[in-house]
Amino acid sequence: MTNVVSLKTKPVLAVKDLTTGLKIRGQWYEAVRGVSFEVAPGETVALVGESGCGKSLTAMSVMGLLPAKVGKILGGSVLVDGREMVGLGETALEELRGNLVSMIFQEPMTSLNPVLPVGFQIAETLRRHRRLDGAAARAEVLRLMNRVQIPAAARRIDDYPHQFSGGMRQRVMIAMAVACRPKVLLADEPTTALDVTIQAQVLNLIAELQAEDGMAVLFITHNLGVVASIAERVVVMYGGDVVETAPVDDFFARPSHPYSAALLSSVPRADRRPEALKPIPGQVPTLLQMPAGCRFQSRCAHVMPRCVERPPLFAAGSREDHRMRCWLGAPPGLAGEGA
Amino acid sequence: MAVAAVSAPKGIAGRALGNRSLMAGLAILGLIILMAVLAPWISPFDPNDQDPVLSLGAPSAQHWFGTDFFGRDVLSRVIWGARVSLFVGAVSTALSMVVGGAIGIVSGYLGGRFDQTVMAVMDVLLSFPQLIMGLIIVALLGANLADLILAIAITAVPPFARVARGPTLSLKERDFIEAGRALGFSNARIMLVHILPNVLDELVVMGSLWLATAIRTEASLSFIGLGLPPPTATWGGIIREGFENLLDAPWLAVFPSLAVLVVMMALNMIGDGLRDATDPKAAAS
Amino acid sequence: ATAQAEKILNVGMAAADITTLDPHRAVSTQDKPVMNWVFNGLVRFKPGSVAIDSLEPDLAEKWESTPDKLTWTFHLRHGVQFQRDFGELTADDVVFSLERAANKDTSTFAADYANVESIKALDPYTVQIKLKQVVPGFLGLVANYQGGNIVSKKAAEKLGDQFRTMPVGTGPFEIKDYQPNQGVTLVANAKYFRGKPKIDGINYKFIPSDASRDLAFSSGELDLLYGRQDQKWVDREKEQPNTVVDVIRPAELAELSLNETKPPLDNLKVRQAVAYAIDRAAIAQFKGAATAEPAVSVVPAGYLGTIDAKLFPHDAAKAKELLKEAGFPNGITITAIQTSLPTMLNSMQIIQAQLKQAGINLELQVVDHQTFHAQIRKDLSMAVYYSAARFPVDDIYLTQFFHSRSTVLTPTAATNFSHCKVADQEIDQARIEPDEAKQKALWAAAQQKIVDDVCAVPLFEQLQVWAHHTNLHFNYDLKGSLNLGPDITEATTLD
Amino acid sequence: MLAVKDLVKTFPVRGGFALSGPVQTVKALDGVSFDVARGEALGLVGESGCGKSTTARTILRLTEPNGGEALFDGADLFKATGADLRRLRRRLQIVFQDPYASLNPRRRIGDTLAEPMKVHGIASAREWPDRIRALLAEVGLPPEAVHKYPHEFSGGQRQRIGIARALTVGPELLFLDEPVSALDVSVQAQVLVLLNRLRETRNLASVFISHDLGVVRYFCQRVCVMYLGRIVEEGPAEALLDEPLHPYTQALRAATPTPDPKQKVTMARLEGDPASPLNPPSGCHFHPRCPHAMERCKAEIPLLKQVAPGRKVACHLMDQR
Amino acid sequence: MTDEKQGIFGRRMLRFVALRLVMALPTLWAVLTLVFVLVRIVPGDPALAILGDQATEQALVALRHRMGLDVPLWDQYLQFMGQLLRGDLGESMVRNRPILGEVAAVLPYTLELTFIGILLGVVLGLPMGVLAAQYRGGWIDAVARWTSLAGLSFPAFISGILMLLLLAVELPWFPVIGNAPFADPGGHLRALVLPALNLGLIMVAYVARVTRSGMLASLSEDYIRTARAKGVPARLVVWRHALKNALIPVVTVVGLYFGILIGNSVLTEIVFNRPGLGKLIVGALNDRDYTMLQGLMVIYALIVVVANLATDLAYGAVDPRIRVR
Ligand SMILES: Nc1ncnc2c1ncn2[C@@H]1O[C@H](COP(=O)(O)OP(=O)(O)OP(=O)(O)O)[C@@H](O)[C@H]1O
Ligand SMILES: Nc1ncnc2c1ncn2[C@@H]1O[C@H](COP(=O)(O)OP(=O)(O)OP(=O)(O)O)[C@@H](O)[C@H]1O
Ligand SMILES: [Mg+2]
Ligand SMILES: [Mg+2]
Repeated sequence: MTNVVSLKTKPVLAVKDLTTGLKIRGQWYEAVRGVSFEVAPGETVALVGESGCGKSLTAMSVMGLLPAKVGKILGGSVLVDGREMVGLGETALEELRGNLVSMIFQEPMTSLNPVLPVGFQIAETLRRHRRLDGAAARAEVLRLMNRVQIPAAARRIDDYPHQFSGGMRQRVMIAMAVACRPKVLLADEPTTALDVTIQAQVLNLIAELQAEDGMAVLFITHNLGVVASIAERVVVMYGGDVVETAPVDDFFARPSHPYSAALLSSVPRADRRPEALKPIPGQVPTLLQMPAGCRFQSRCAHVMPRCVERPPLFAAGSREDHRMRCWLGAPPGLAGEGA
Repeated sequence: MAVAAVSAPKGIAGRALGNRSLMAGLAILGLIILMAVLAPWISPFDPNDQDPVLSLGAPSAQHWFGTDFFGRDVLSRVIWGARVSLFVGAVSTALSMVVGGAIGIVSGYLGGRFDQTVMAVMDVLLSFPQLIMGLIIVALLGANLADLILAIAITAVPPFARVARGPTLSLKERDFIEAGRALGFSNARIMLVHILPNVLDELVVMGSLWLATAIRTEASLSFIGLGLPPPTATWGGIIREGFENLLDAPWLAVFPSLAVLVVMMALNMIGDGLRDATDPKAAAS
Repeated sequence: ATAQAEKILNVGMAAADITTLDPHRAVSTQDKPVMNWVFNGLVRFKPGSVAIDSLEPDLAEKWESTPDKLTWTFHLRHGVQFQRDFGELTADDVVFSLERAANKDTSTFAADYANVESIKALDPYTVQIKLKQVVPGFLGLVANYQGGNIVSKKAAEKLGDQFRTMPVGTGPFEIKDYQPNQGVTLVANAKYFRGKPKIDGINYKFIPSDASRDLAFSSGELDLLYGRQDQKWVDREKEQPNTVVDVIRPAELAELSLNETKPPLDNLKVRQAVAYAIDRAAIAQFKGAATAEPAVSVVPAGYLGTIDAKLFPHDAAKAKELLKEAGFPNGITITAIQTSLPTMLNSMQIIQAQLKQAGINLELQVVDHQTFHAQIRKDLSMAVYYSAARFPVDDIYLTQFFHSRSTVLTPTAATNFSHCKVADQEIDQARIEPDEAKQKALWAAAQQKIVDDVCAVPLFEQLQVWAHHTNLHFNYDLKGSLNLGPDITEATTLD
Repeated sequence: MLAVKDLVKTFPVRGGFALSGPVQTVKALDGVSFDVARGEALGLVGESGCGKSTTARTILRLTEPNGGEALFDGADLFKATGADLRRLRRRLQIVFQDPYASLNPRRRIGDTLAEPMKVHGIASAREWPDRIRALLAEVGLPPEAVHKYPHEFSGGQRQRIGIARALTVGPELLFLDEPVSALDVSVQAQVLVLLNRLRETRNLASVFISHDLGVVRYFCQRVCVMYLGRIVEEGPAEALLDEPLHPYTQALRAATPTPDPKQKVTMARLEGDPASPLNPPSGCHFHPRCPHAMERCKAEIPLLKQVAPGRKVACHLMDQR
Repeated sequence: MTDEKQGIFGRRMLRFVALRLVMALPTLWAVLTLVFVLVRIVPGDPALAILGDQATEQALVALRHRMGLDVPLWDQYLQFMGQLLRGDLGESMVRNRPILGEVAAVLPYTLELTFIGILLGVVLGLPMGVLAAQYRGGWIDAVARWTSLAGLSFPAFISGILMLLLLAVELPWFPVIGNAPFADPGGHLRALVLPALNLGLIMVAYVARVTRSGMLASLSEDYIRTARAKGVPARLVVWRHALKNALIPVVTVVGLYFGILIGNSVLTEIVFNRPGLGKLIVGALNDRDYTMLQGLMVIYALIVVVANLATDLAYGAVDPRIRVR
């Protein structure tokens, strides 16, 4: 049912109706519910939303890295370069991870193994996927370290992560991720823990690499400023649902979903005279208390009776490629029809 | 963060209640404690009744665990032994927990030279072989319940001090401790009211595991002749006596050892359960 | 090349280490068996026998005494060689040895020689000993036991402190090596005067853990085994294939000394109550008929002079009554310091249970063995459990345990823990009484007095228990050994 | 109200093993001076590790300063001891960044809020419940909160509790050490609105530490920009952010993303990492990363000088204008 | 930062080791003084130990004088310390042999026993802990838990005998007491297996437990996710990425228990009738051989100091963050 925005090129990452369950005290909850989006080669799509809305889970589902026993894909499909990832065995997944699709994480401090030299950690990817070894691997690692602008790479190749600053570690992570020229890069808040100046450098670096290799980048963040800076399209999540998806300009100009709009108006801006902030009242319900119907209903200024009854459908917003999941945008006749 | 948020609605107590390992462990331990308390009523024989005819009898319908050299009923002695062994184990562990915990917290919180010195002293204590330590303490004080407890407790002070010091070192950097200082709380208050409760978990977990060690230590000390004076039945003592007759009457050593094993198992389940219940990371699974 | 035929006897001993191998010092159970293998006396107990009338020539070919039994002349065997090339045995060595045995700085047994006036070498092969007064069982003092063991003068002087662990004698085996806490290695003395031993050596191993020792015997790693003195052990080992259990004399007499200076034990009635409360037969039953017998007197049975004394029968009711008479209707408490050594502690636990029946609470203060010895000698215990064998003449046992001279804390202290003094006169008189019948009567009187005064409650006699595999042949009739372990002689063989 | 002058703080840094002895010292604060007026919110911004938290901690005497002075209404904070210090502490309080670490997980909220009153003997025990209820209402929490433990609250709520705790002793100046950086935008907005209200109703002065220029602009009247233990620029928030003068402030401003696709962050402005305080560059600490660095910058430490009404900058470029 | 590449054995490292040893001196001194006082407070009498239970009081007094036991304690202490400073442990008071010689004769036995015990503990305990963590809640976890608990419940003297009964008598694979000399390596090793296993049993238990919890902690770390995201095979994720981090607490346990194990080896030495420090100390205790006890405690304390040092160095080997700079 969820119509996908038509793209100029064939998407290299296509997530369709992805539903991911989490087991909490013996019970399964839909932490990600029917999420769909696509990313074309060379494109950067930003996945935004508040903490706990399911951004990382979505990325983990794509990677097949859900926490064992407590996390499981309940439905939907994930196509990477045309290959179905859902249902693949662990060995097959290992083959693809770091190769076809890579990921970088938020915490550069903890995401590197503290007891292995950084060079070794970068080389592991090469060894696994490109069967490079010894001097060849080392040379390639050096090239990569230089490429991600780590100064004095030759000297630092055998250093350990603790000897690097946060920004440098994130560069190491990036080097690791792009070592095998993946088609898709999932970046899960890669700059959230960094200073703004370093953040700028890292964003720059990712953009450069993307331009070179034509990677598709799914950039997860909750910083709308970053979104504005780097993304071409935006996917907004709330409580496990995708609530809005739009080209970046259109999104900032005309946020359609009440949640998106509220989010935008609660960001204090450095470039303008401060206006009164309009915080969204209340807080995100936990997975265990998710209401039936629209998950944003309890905080929404425009809540209607049917929001309580059933979840809204995905519908076109102001433009064909700008869609949202809200009864507000639904054509009047659609009400009451099943999803 | 996100994970903590999920587990938030149910508190530590709630998680503890839901922890099967913890509950099972508590149930087993409860039964054993009950057995110890009810010893006078449930033990089939007087644990000190000797009978030369029954010397080293094999397990039978009458004497389930057999009889010892003196013809005493081993089951009855194991039941009675639970009293002393659990008491010795619990009190000595509690003692070392209190003393070691206090040393660890104060040392860790104050830090610096003081900390270094205290930890060096702990190393010294640790470097005394238990045998010598036990012998000296008992020789100095005599072999009675209080001294046995003291001897066992002293050997456990350094490990507890270490266990308490670790989290103290990281806790004292935590913001809520800083907040307390900013609010003008005294060091004593901070250590007692704010650090101790947070270190307590670790101490209790370690304590639950150490209890078994203490019971075993009692056996070792009694092996070198430093247990409680006869005829008091203790598990360690029974095991030691069993050792003398191991080839003729293995049941004598095996049954009390199994009793230790069961307690150990229970305490372990409690310890692991507590650890899971107090560790938010493990709570989700 | 010779290794293929080496016949080594492996002996397992229940001890962590020897105390000393100096024959004039050795008193511990683990030290004594080695004495017979290494040393000779002027005369010897027939191998396998502890009977004082079995004495036969050893280093002395023959001897004679004056009719008053005060002067003794010994004629030495010629050509006897000391071990480890310390030369031929001469009268000088004998004089040196006996004087050494009589000197309290070098010997534990000096007191036994108090009545020796002089020891003289008449010529290289003749020794004359003069006594101040008649010594009962004098030949025992020059037998291959304790002070009577003859050592090499040259070796003793040359080795100094090392003599303790590497002594030199004339016996069938010589000490090759001593490894502390592990064992003593002995090799055959090729020049042994009765001929080269048939086995090549002995590994005397200290294995303190009973179970391990038994297992090593079962696995064949040991040929000869020091056993545990109880019925179960004997029964179990007897079941094993190719195994012979040797239950041998002498017996150690276990007694409970009651300290007459500590209230309420200063009250005779209380001491009698203790005596009535104890059931000797039951204790012996615990220990097992094969290895223990109820005591007959305050000195071991079979010693020169021992009688069947009139001991208090077991009667708990009577004991209670006596306590009441003594003013303790609610019973009494006795605290005793006791060693943690299992066998001794076990006995005491039986006693504890028996006393309990009579309303006597025996509180045990268990300490390690050394502390026990130190503390009972400091007169700190109200009751002392002690088990001992001595030279089989009553005089020695009576003197050490019941003569006031031996009372603990006195300068002449030995092992009189009860502060017993009722029989001093009889003991002293008996020693100088030349008439054997009168002497025995005095000893009998002394025993009964001690029994009646309840200085000590005799408990049971404990025989020595060993086991060997059938491939070991002692080649003599093993009935006993004053040194508590089988003699290994030149005739002993190992298949 | 608060006047800080030439604040200096160094930390000894030890080598890998605990016993190797002091190896080097980190100069975390190198002559920091600023004032805060009653009711004013002063922003303190700068990169991670530049000494923002250390400034707050030394002024509050959570760590002892190595030099300088801090006068609070004329009372010297660094010389106060014992009862004086305790009295002063009631007037200065702090709220921390991490809402998870700043509350004792083992204490109910009620206890956490009552404790400071108990320690300082504020009101009688009977009055505490009412006071606590009032405080909770003030920070927007329901009265039932007193019976709950911290883990039963969301991050934003915990931050409110942290603020309420600071308020129990009735402070006049709050140090807010990145109070909203760990929070989601929507929650961040809630907390900022709350803080703003408190400032108005209680006439609270505050030192607001942050590295988010947007937040600082929203909350603060004046801003100090720190770099490696020194203040490099100071001025009214609006003016400073609209027209930053120091090259570092300019870089900071340019790198700060704004939710406007037309204003992408300028990425190439700043090369390299911030220098290590262990081994700071000579002269102007910023010179290795500065696009306008001159020879003079390497040798000479620029002083913080007034360049316009209310605006101070520490940069040699200013001399050339 | 970058000039840290001195390897583990740089000059700084040597300085560090030397510094640590110097820092240990006061501790050693404290231990020794304590021991000196304590052994003398324990009741008992070396003279009685030498002369045996038939000795008379007079003989005892004479011997005590000859042994110098009637000299004031202070003088004995000064003499002891003086001797130590000259690097001399003195002579055994009861056996009149140089203590160093006695120790040297048995130390190899104790060290090899402890080392092999620890090695067995690590070799068996590590995989056990890793598998238990990997299949948490599964049967391997249960087996590992029960074995390690059983290892902790049965005292060394019981497990030792049971082992002998099974593996030396019923199945005659190993000797009961055959402590073959070092000259016969085959026999020597065969005789070492059971005692080392017995001693190692406790170690298996501890190592398995610590490894398990270390692995559980480290498996939930972010870098594990990173490794998996790179496509590192599950096997390597566990055995390389996770285990290396989990080793840090294992090192602590091994270091901590090295001293304790040496102290505990006495029971094993008795049961398996091996020569060793433990037996020596029991002997010295039985004899109340003051000088020997003092000497042995010097050795013990030294071993503990060295073990602590080795632990710290091992930390550096497994954790680059705490490497000597
Ligand atoms: N291992 C897990 N066990 C239990 N719950 C989990 C686990 N991982 C995630 N969750 C829950 O799933 C939901 C979605 O989590 P997810 O990590 O995808 O959020 P997010 O959008 O990435 O948030 P953030 O911005 O904080 O990273 C949250 O409610 C979170 O608590
Ligand atoms: N206790 C300490 N021991 C050693 N160095 C310290 C200590 N506290 C702070 N430092 C150092 O002092 C410098 C300033 O630290 P501070 O925490 O004040 O920075 P900050 O500006 O608050 O950074 P952030 O934005 O990361 O909170 C840093 O280099 C830090 O490493
Ligand atoms: Mg996330
Ligand atoms: Mg900070």
